[in-house]
Order: sequence, then structure tokens, then C-alpha cells
Amino acid sequence: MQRIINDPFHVVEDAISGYLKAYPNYFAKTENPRVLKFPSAPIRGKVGVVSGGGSGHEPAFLGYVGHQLLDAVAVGEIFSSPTAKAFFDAFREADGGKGVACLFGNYAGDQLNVKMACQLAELDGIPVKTVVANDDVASAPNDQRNKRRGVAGEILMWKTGGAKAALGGSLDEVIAVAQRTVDQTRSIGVGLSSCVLPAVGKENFAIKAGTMEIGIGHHGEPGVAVTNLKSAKEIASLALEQILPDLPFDAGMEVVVIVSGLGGTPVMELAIAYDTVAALLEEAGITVHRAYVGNYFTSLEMRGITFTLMKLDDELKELIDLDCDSLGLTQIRRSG
Amino acid sequence: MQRIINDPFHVVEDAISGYLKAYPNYFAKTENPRVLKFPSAPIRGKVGVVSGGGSGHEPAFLGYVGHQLLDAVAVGEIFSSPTAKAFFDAFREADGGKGVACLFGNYAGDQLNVKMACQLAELDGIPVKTVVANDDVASAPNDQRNKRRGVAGEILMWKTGGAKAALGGSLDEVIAVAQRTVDQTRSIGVGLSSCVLPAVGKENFAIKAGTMEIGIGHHGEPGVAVTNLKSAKEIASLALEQILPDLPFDAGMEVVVIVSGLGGTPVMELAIAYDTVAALLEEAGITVHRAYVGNYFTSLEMRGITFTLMKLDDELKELIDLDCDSLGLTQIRRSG
Amino acid sequence: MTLSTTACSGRALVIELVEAIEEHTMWLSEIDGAIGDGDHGVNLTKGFQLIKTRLGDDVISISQGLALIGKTLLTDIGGSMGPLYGTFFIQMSLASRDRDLADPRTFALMLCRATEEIADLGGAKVGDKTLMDVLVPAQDAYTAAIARGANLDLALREMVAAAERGRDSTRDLVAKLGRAARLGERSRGMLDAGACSCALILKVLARVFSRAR
Amino acid sequence: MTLSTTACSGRALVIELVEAIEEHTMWLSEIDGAIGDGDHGVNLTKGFQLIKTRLGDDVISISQGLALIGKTLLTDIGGSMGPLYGTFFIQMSLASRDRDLADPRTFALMLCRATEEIADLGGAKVGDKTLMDVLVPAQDAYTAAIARGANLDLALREMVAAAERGRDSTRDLVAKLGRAARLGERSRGMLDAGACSCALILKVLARVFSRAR
Ligand SMILES: Nc1ncnc2c1ncn2[C@@H]1O[C@H](COP(=O)(O)OP(=O)(O)O)[C@@H](O)[C@H]1O
Ligand SMILES: Nc1ncnc2c1ncn2[C@@H]1O[C@H](COP(=O)(O)OP(=O)(O)O)[C@@H](O)[C@H]1O
Ligand SMILES: [Mg+2]
Ligand SMILES: [Mg+2]
Ligand SMILES: [Mg+2]
Ligand SMILES: [Mg+2]
Repeated sequence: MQRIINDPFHVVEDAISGYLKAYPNYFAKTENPRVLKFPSAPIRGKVGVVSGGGSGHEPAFLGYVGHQLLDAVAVGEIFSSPTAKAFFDAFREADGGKGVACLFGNYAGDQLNVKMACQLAELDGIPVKTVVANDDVASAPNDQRNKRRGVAGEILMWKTGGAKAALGGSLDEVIAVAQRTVDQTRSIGVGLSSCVLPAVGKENFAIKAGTMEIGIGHHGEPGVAVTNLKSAKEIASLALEQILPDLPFDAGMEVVVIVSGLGGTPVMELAIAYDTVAALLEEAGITVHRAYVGNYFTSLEMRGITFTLMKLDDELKELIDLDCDSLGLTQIRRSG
Repeated sequence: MQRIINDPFHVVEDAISGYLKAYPNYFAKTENPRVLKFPSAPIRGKVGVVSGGGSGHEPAFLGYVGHQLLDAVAVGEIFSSPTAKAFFDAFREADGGKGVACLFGNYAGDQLNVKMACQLAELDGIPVKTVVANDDVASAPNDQRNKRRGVAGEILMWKTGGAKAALGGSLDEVIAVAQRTVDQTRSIGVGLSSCVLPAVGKENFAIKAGTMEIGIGHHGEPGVAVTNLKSAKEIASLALEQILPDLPFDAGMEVVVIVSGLGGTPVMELAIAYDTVAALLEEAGITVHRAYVGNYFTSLEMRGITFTLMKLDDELKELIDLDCDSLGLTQIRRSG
Repeated sequence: MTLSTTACSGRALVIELVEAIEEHTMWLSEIDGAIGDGDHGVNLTKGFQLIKTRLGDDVISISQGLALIGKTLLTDIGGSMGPLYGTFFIQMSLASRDRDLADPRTFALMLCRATEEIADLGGAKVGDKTLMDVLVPAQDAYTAAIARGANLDLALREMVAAAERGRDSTRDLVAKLGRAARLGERSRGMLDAGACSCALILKVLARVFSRAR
Repeated sequence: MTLSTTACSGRALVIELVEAIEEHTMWLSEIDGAIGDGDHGVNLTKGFQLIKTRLGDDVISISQGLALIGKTLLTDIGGSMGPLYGTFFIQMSLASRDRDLADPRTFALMLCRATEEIADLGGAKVGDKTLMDVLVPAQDAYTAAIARGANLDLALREMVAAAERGRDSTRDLVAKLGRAARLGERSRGMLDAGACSCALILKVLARVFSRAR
């Protein structure tokens, strides 16, 4: 396994240690070694915004801790949920007296641990409310949306929820905005290669050369179809065919688009795919308000791509456009 | 070849088209399809700052076109120099009447084409001066530094040169700052896998599983040694062993560090390597003023890592810290 | 501090639970070993000993004692029982906070919240051969008793009896959830370890609460 | 416009060069074919035809004509000769800009800058079997002549003679640079294509400049 690591059982600790040293402007240590917080968190009078999940998805989750974004994250082992204690400690680090919004993805482990963390928070009198991202259209039919996994669309609820909190929103308002973001967001992934968990040392699933898996999950969960490897144009249109009718996204709408690599994809390929996404959306009469093309939510060194669309309304647009500063996402609105 | 592309001979055009659509805030089209400029360039009364090079290194080069960074770039085919015409057109797009600083890397093709572009500029009366980055310590001995290649250290001269120009520096001042940046910057790369040029379809060099190549170039140029794959700690110390004595970097100095992935490396591995870099620098009494850990200068899907150190002085520090906004690098100095 | 306040304190609750669990470590592990992985008693004992250490010399209320137990199990004990019993005790703590422990409705609320949240978390139903086979009948018996007008003592006694019947009922069940489920039919004929520990815990709780006058 | 200004104009320069190159297309390509890839004549002809198209009906100065040739070769012609001849003409243009073309020192400066920049760019030396085997002796002969006090006409004639001797000298050389270098000893016995085109170009330049009075 061609990896730059020390001990395969210690990668998360080592990476956290490196991030803390590299970015003291974004990350502060907490009592819990598996919890990182934004240095100025908790901010008195602001709703705390928290997420967390397994490692190996960098810059998610910790890369979205930042100014007007997340206040704290719980960090799990590679591809596995943080403990309930880590979520709970993240709540405590983020709580500025107005409660905490925990915005996380729909995975059994995360669900269980967040639920338990919420009980611990209740014991301590910290009001916590949650939003569960389920943007992955490939993971269950539309009428069973509560079974769908959360993927790159999570970033958008962190962005809008973080912005709403920064602008002084109440816990209910932050939750409402994050929930609306999730409700209006759809994603799908396409895998071109597998990845290897450092502590396992061999692939836990396989994608044959010359094929691709449509609808693959962030941990290699099986998708909706394995097909011949197609062109970027075909991949992008297949993705939109799944996403557009699901909301549905219609002519006249304004959207945010994320095209994210899964870690091992050369970034120029993401731009190539976006080229078609933009063309197809224009054809469909859908306006792209803002696009993010890069490695925003990865799966170790997996080759592949995820497509995410979010329907905007006036409030969400303002929140998406608000300045933010983090390792994974920094936006400035310049006057000039 | 597991790629998300359309035509292997058309990847650069397709990617440029995608970037233009995704980021109208960073990129504007020019008459030359291989030249991108910052939308507000040229800025009257500001020295234009230009770079360029082969594609496949994204976010380099185009990702550093931005606010207080590069004004325009010339885009070459994958791993090959832009044409003289492209460099020349980039000069014209960047020239705001105070001349143009062309800050590029030490590769034969780029050297030749920039030289010719400078002649074209002279014909048109555009004053152009150049700085050639040669930060890669593995590519030639210290006493033949003019033979060394430019790698991730190029980003730092774009940052300081771009900042100096933004602050109103003259062409000579911008050139002086960029040259000083190069003079005080050292890099080395370590390769763990090869990469495949889309139009070639097979590896043009090989790295055996279980081995790594110390000093590898950005296009797979042979390094100083092929060894067994080592731990992140060992890799980081081997890198510093090459870099530190070369300037030399000594106790009491302040530095900027870049730890960049080569494209296929999971970003958490970069953080793991940085952890050791930071520890070793602390031991050596060297202060890290700012660290960049991420995919800043890649080589398609190559697995591997580059280490870059730059010695600061008061002026360079101010320039490094100046706000900037681009696809590859966005920095905000917050008051809070 | 009088004997009676000590007796109905969280301190007593913790200490009596630790003793009960320690006393039954091997028994619980053996039962789990027959159809599970044999760590149930050891797991719980490790957790409760940690709780005792954390208690130190503190004098705390019942609700605080329940919280201490719940938090420790949730955060320091793995397996299925960390989250499940963690939830059990935390919900009991939340339901008893600032309430009159002598009022039989308090214990009713505690049982109800604990049972509901465990069901929600683990998804087990009566008949699945888990601690739900104890909890649900215990709760039913208790609420039926106070609905009938029984006092706290009597209601608790009826609850314990129902819990023990529930525990014994698991012997003839086939496990539907957890590790033992993999055995299918072969899981029949042995008690369920979680059901055994749950009946034990309810018995201690009943003892402590019946002193809460 | 009088005949004389037309004659010494950039327009005439361009047209006469295009004609000379077109006339020798096949010859140059054949020479390149013997030890190179056989595209030299075709490459240059393509370039110069494009230059003629770009010229259109424009009336331009010598310096502008040289610039037009240099720019077009540099930006539109690949291979080795695009950059090398592009540089040649651009440097000649820059050296002649706003200068008295009748002053023999102007052409000396043009030759000097062109030769130096080509040497810098391509790294070729006399004896490497390239156009440098023409350029260097041509420059030497020209400067020696004007140092002796020769007039422009005479100096240009001596330059052309030296250029042709240089061209012929390449026959006995082994190529050290460019494509032909791969043949090693086998490259001996044939002229160098670049040397041939260079001698041709210098001859046209000499003709145009000798009218520049
Ligand atoms: N989903 C569930 N809901 C309720 N109880 C469960 C569930 N899964 C397992 N249990 C209980 O957990 C007990 C086993 O606990 P323990 O041995 O401590 O954990 P593990 O099964 O991880 O080794 C079982 O006897 C059963 O009563
Ligand atoms: N490095 C060099 N410096 C000077 N002249 C060179 C160099 N390399 C090649 N040449 C000249 O270029 C000529 C070949 O030109 P051409 O056939 O147009 O290009 P290519 O070699 O790319 O096919 C050679 O005959 C030689 O005179
Ligand atoms: Mg067990
Ligand atoms: Mg177990
Ligand atoms: Mg040729
Ligand atoms: Mg050729």
C-alpha cells in the first residue's frame, strides 16, 4: 500500500496532530483528542454548529470548521462514526449559550452516536437539535428518502447553517435553514476505483478497469449500476438524469453545484465534467448561481466524482454567498 | 485508463471550458483560447503578473490567477510548455501600462517560449522581466542552481510577486521580490506512483509497489534515489535533510512551509507528513510562520508529496500574509 | 446526614448496583457465552467499577447517580450494552430530575422513557430475546399496579416479579437481534444475558426506591 | 510612392523573401530529407505564404516587415525554425527600428543581435552543422569589411560570399544538434538545410539593403 503514514492504526491521531500544527488559525485542541474546534468557539450568543463523521473524507469534516461555518467537529476512525462522547464534547465546545445545531450525515453509526450524544447534552442542559443529510439519490428511492445517505451535499447545509448562525439566527432558525438546504439538495457519485483502508491493507470492494459504478457511496457502498466506463459527457448526463427529476429541478430555478473529486481524481477531470454539467443545466433553463469544482468531500484515494445540486431561494442564496474561512472552503465577497 | 474525460487529445480545452464556466469570478476568456485572465485584468497602473506552464498540475497554474495574485496565465498541453504566442498574449492581457513580471519555472520549453514571447513583447513595446523558479534541490547540485527545476515553490513567488504588484510596486520591485522569494525557497518531491498522460495512455515511468523515489520531478523526472517505501516520519526527515542545509535554513529563522500532494495522495497523508515537518523544524529552532498543506501543485493522479520551505524576511512576510483570492489559494486576514 | 437520606441517595444506588453486578459477573458472562461472545458480565463489571471510581466520596442525588451511571456506560463501555444501558440510565436520570421520588408516577415516567428510548435505539421488540423481554412486562406491571391504586412499594414488587418472569421467558425464545441472532434456532434453550442483567438492575432499583420515603 | 521607396520598403523585403523561399521549397526539403525529416522547405514556405497573406496591401517599413516575418514565424511555425528564424527576424527588426538603413552600422547591429540571440536560444556553435555555420562567418565578413572602410554595398557582397562558403562548409561536418545529430557520422556528406535557407535569406536581405540608399 503506497501510503505516507506511520502506523496504520494511528493515522487519524497523526493527521489531527498535523492539522493542529499547520492551521492554528482554523483548529484549536479540546480536552477530547477527537474533537477539534474553531479557535474562537464557543461564541457567546451564537448558536453552535457542529458536525462529525468518519475520517478519510478530508477536507470533510474538519476542513469545514471555520469562520461562519462549523464551530466544532467530532472525528471518527477512518470511515467510521465518532463516538457519542466525541459528538457530545463537540456540542459542549460549540455551545455559546444558544444551543447547538448538529448537522450530520445519514449513517447508522452516526445516527446512533449523535442520538446518544444528545442524551448526554440533555443531561447537561445543552439544547441540541439535529439535521440529517440524505442527499444521495442513489441510496434509496425517492419515497424512502429517510434511508438515503448523506454525501457532498452535507457541505451545503454546513454553509447555510453556519451562515445563519453567524448572522444571529436562533437554534430553530439554523435548523430550519439546514433542513431546507438538505430538502433542496440532491447528489450522486460515480466511482472509477476503490480505495484501501490503511488498517485493512486491501480493497474492501473492487471496480474493474474499464468499468465504473454509478451511485457509489462515500465508502464504496454499491450503487445503482456498474457499466462500461463512459466519457465525461456521458457521466455528467447520467448523473443529472438521476438528480434533476428527483427534486425535481426545473427551468427557471437557481442552483448551487458541487462537482467533487473522491480523492484520487486529477482535478482537471472535475473541470471537464463540470463543463458538461453547466451546458446541460443551461439547456434545461436552470441557472447556476455558484459552482464548486474540486476535492470537497473525498474517500481516501478513490477515483471518482460526485455531483451535487441545490435549489436556491432568496435566503439560502444570501447564506451561500456569505463570506467564510476554513481549510476546505474560503469565500470572500470583494467589492471590486 | 480510469479517466473522466471526453477526448484524450482535447482534455486541456475541455478543462479550460469547464473552469471558465465554473468560476467567472476568477477567469475571463481572452482572444487566445490558451490564455486566461483575471476578469478585472489588466489593472491600470499595476504591474501585470503572469505565469504559465503545462497542464496537469492543477490548481497550478490557472488556479493562482486571482485577486492580488496572477493577472493572466498561459496554458500548455499536459506537461508541456505553452507556446510563445500564449505567453505573449498573456503579457498583453496583463499589461496595465507598468510592464509585466513573468514568473515561471525552469524548464527548457518554458524558457524558450518565454524568451520568444519577450521578444514579441519588446516589438510591441511592453516591458517584460522574468524570474525563473528553481526551487527543486534534487534536480541539480547547489553550485548548479540554474539547472534546478521549479516546483511547488513557484506558488510562493506568485504570492509575493502578486502581492507586491497589488501594493503598487514597480516592475523592478516586483521582480526583486519574486527573485528573492525564489532565492530563499527550497523544495523536494517524493513519488509513490507514476501517472499516465491521457493522450499516451500508459505510464511513462514506473515506481514499483513498496518503493518510493526521492527527488522526483513534477513530470516523473528521475530523483536522487529509489528506496523502500518509508514511514511518513522518515519521508519528512529525508526531505528536510535535503532542504535545510541547502539554503541553509538555520535556527532563529522564520519560514513558510508548503506540503503539497501530487494529485492522487489522500490529503490526510499530507497532514501526517506535516506533523513531522513541524516537529523537526521546532527542534531545529525554525519558526513556521504559515503552512499550506493540501494539493497545491499536482501531477495528474501521481501519488506522492512535495515539501517546500521559504525563508522569510519582514517584507516577504507581509506579502505572504496579504489577502488573496483565487481558485487555488484564498486568504483572508480577519480582525476577529 | 441521616441514614435515611443516605439510603435513598444516588450514592447508595451506585454502590448497590456495583455490588449486584460484581456478584453476578461470572453468571452473566456464562449466559452470554452460551449464545453470545461471553463478555456481558465482564463488560458491565468494568463499567460499574469505573462508575464507583468516579463516584469517589461524592454525595449525590438519585438523579445524579443515574446520570453518572448512564454517562459512564455511554462514553466508556463499548458493545451493545454501552449505548443501550447508557440510554436506560440517562433517561431515568432525566425523568427523575427535580421530581418527588416518593410519588409513584416518577418511577413510572422513568421506566417509560427508558423503555421507549431503548426500543427506539435498538429496535428490539418483545419476543426478540433481549432485555426488552424484561423491560416491557416490568413497565406494564408497574403501571398497572399504580393505576389500580397500589402504593410505590407494592408496585415495585410487582414490577420485579414481572421482570423475573420476563427474564425466564427468554429461555424459550429464538434470538432475533444482536450476536445471538446468528445462531437462529440454536439460540433457544438458554437465557438471554441482557435480560438477566436487566432483571437484576430493576431489582436493585426497586430496593433503593422502596426506601425513598 | 516612388519606385525607390517601394524598393527599399518592408513590402519589397517580404515579397522578395517569399519568392526566394517558394522557389527553393523542394530543394530545401530534399536537403533536410537526407539527414533530417524533410520538412524544412515546406515549413518555411508555409510560414512565408502566411506572412504574405498577412501583409495584404500594407505599405510598411523595413523594420515593420522584419517584425511581421519574425512574429509570424514565432507564433505560427513549429519545429526548430519557428523559434530560431522568428528570433532572427525579430532581433533584426528591433535593431533596425528608427535607424538609418543607409548607415552600414545599422546592418552590422542587426546581424550581431540576430546571431547572438540565435546562439543563445539554440546553443549551436560554428561546426555544429546548423545555420550558425552561415551566420557567424557572414557577420564576421560584414563587420571586417566595414571596419576596413568598405561601403554598404561591398560589405553586403562580402557577407553573402562568406555565407555561401559557410553553407558549403556544412557538407563535411557531422551534425551536433537538432534531428540530424542522431545520425552521427552518417550526417557527413550532405549540406545542412538550415544553413542553406539562411544563406538564401541573407542574400535577399543583402539585395534589399543594397537598394537602401
Ligand atoms: N438491538 C438490541 N436491542 C436491545 N438489546 C439488545 C440489542 N442487541 C443486543 N441486545 C442485548 O445485548 C446483550 C449482549 O450484550 P453484550 O454481551 O454486553 O454486548 P455484545 O453483544 O456486543 O457482546 C444481549 O443479551 C441482548 O439482551
Ligand atoms: N539548436 C539549434 N541551433 C541552431 N540551429 C538549429 C538547431 N537545431 C536545428 N537547427 C537548424 O534547424 C534545421 C532544421 O529545421 P526544420 O527541418 O525546419 O526543423 P525540424 O528539425 O524541427 O524538422 C537544421 O538544418 C539546423 O540548421
Ligand atoms: Mg456479549
Ligand atoms: Mg462483545
Ligand atoms: Mg526538418
Ligand atoms: Mg520537423
